Amino acid sequence: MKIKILAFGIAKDILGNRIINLEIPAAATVGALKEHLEQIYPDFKKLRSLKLAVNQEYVDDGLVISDSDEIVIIPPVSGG
Amino acid sequence: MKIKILAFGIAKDILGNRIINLEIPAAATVGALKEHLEQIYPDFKKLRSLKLAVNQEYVDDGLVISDSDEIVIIPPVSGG
Amino acid sequence: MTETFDIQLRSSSLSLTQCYEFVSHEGCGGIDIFVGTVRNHTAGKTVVALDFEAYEPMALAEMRKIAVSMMEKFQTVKIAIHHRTGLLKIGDEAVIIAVSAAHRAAAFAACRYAIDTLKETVPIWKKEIFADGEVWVAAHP
Amino acid sequence: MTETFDIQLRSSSLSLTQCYEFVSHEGCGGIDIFVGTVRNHTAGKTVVALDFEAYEPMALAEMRKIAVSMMEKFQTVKIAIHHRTGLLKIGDEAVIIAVSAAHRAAAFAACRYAIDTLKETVPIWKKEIFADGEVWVAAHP
Repeated sequence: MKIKILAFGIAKDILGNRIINLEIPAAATVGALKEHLEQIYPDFKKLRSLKLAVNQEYVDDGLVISDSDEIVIIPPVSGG
Repeated sequence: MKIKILAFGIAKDILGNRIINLEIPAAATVGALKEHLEQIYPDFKKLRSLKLAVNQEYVDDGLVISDSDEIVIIPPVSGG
Repeated sequence: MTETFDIQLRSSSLSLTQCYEFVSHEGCGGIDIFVGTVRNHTAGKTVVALDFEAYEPMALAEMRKIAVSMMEKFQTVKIAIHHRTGLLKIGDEAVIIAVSAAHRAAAFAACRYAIDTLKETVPIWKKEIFADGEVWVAAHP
Repeated sequence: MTETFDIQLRSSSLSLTQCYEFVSHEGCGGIDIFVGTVRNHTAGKTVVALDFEAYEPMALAEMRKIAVSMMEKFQTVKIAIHHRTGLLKIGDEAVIIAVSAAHRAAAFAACRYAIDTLKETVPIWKKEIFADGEVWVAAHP
């Protein structure tokens, strides 16, 4: 299935774009998507942490992604 | 010797005056003065604490008072 | 009913007075306010400016979660959390957290909890801009 | 040389902005501010007003001692301690303590230390005025 991923902070620099479109297997999990991203963009492996937010919530790696989800790459936050 | 004592907060209410003049023995200590004050004004014994400041410093009961000292009764403080 | 929280993410200057007035309350005896400002140096290097980027809807949601936890964990009365986005210069306020409570221990504990948690969970990213380059703060180990 | 402390005892309204601006500094990343306000109740009774009396020279000296200890115990940059005297109404600020530091932990710890110590050592007395009488706070066990 086709998904759209939004990126902020250093993740946007690594992707070279605010938004990318990706083709992933149906019923892919968050964990699988993270591994996939790390394979295409090895710079993600150098980060202190890498999280995905789905529909504006932090989620576990086991969550199954659906194509209507709002998926956002969350590199280490540094607000405040 | 003659000393002058300044009082604040509830100590002023107990003395009925901001300033009192007192005759005490020469070389009297702070501790002796406190006992003397508690005898003349028993309401001091009801307070949570009773301190004297001499020349704008908290002092030990053993300090010997001289007649040029600035002596102030410090009932329990409650600033802030 | 008056609101208990005032959560804001904005690109305009933050206002200490606005946060203070929001949390000030006749029933409260203690207010603690934390202000995070832009420092002119980091690890010995001179910072020229900071750029804050936020994933806005989630950042607001996470800030609201912090306020809810503060109410649950501590006996707070009112809470303001304002975070700025965009380009900030040295001395600008990046975040203001104000908390009122009947007693000061709760105000201090809740405020400290809020800034510590915000720095861990709220999706906001800070880029430090130096004379000779820029870096996303805390991105790498 | 710019001053490190701003210690004030005054009968006019306190100013949060004035305290904040004094401690704000390009080298600091965290500012903690405590504001003690007049509460409208105490132990279930309605407070009408508060009257603060100070032994002024010693109160200023003790406030200065607190600022010196804050500098010694914590890595603080600038400190403002303003305490009001005279008759205050509900919601008025009785004390403002503002502390800046390079890091937030020091700012929080120093500010908490300052208000805790002030309440123990500074010769200032607070009289609570109720509709039906008045009482010197904390005078009796």
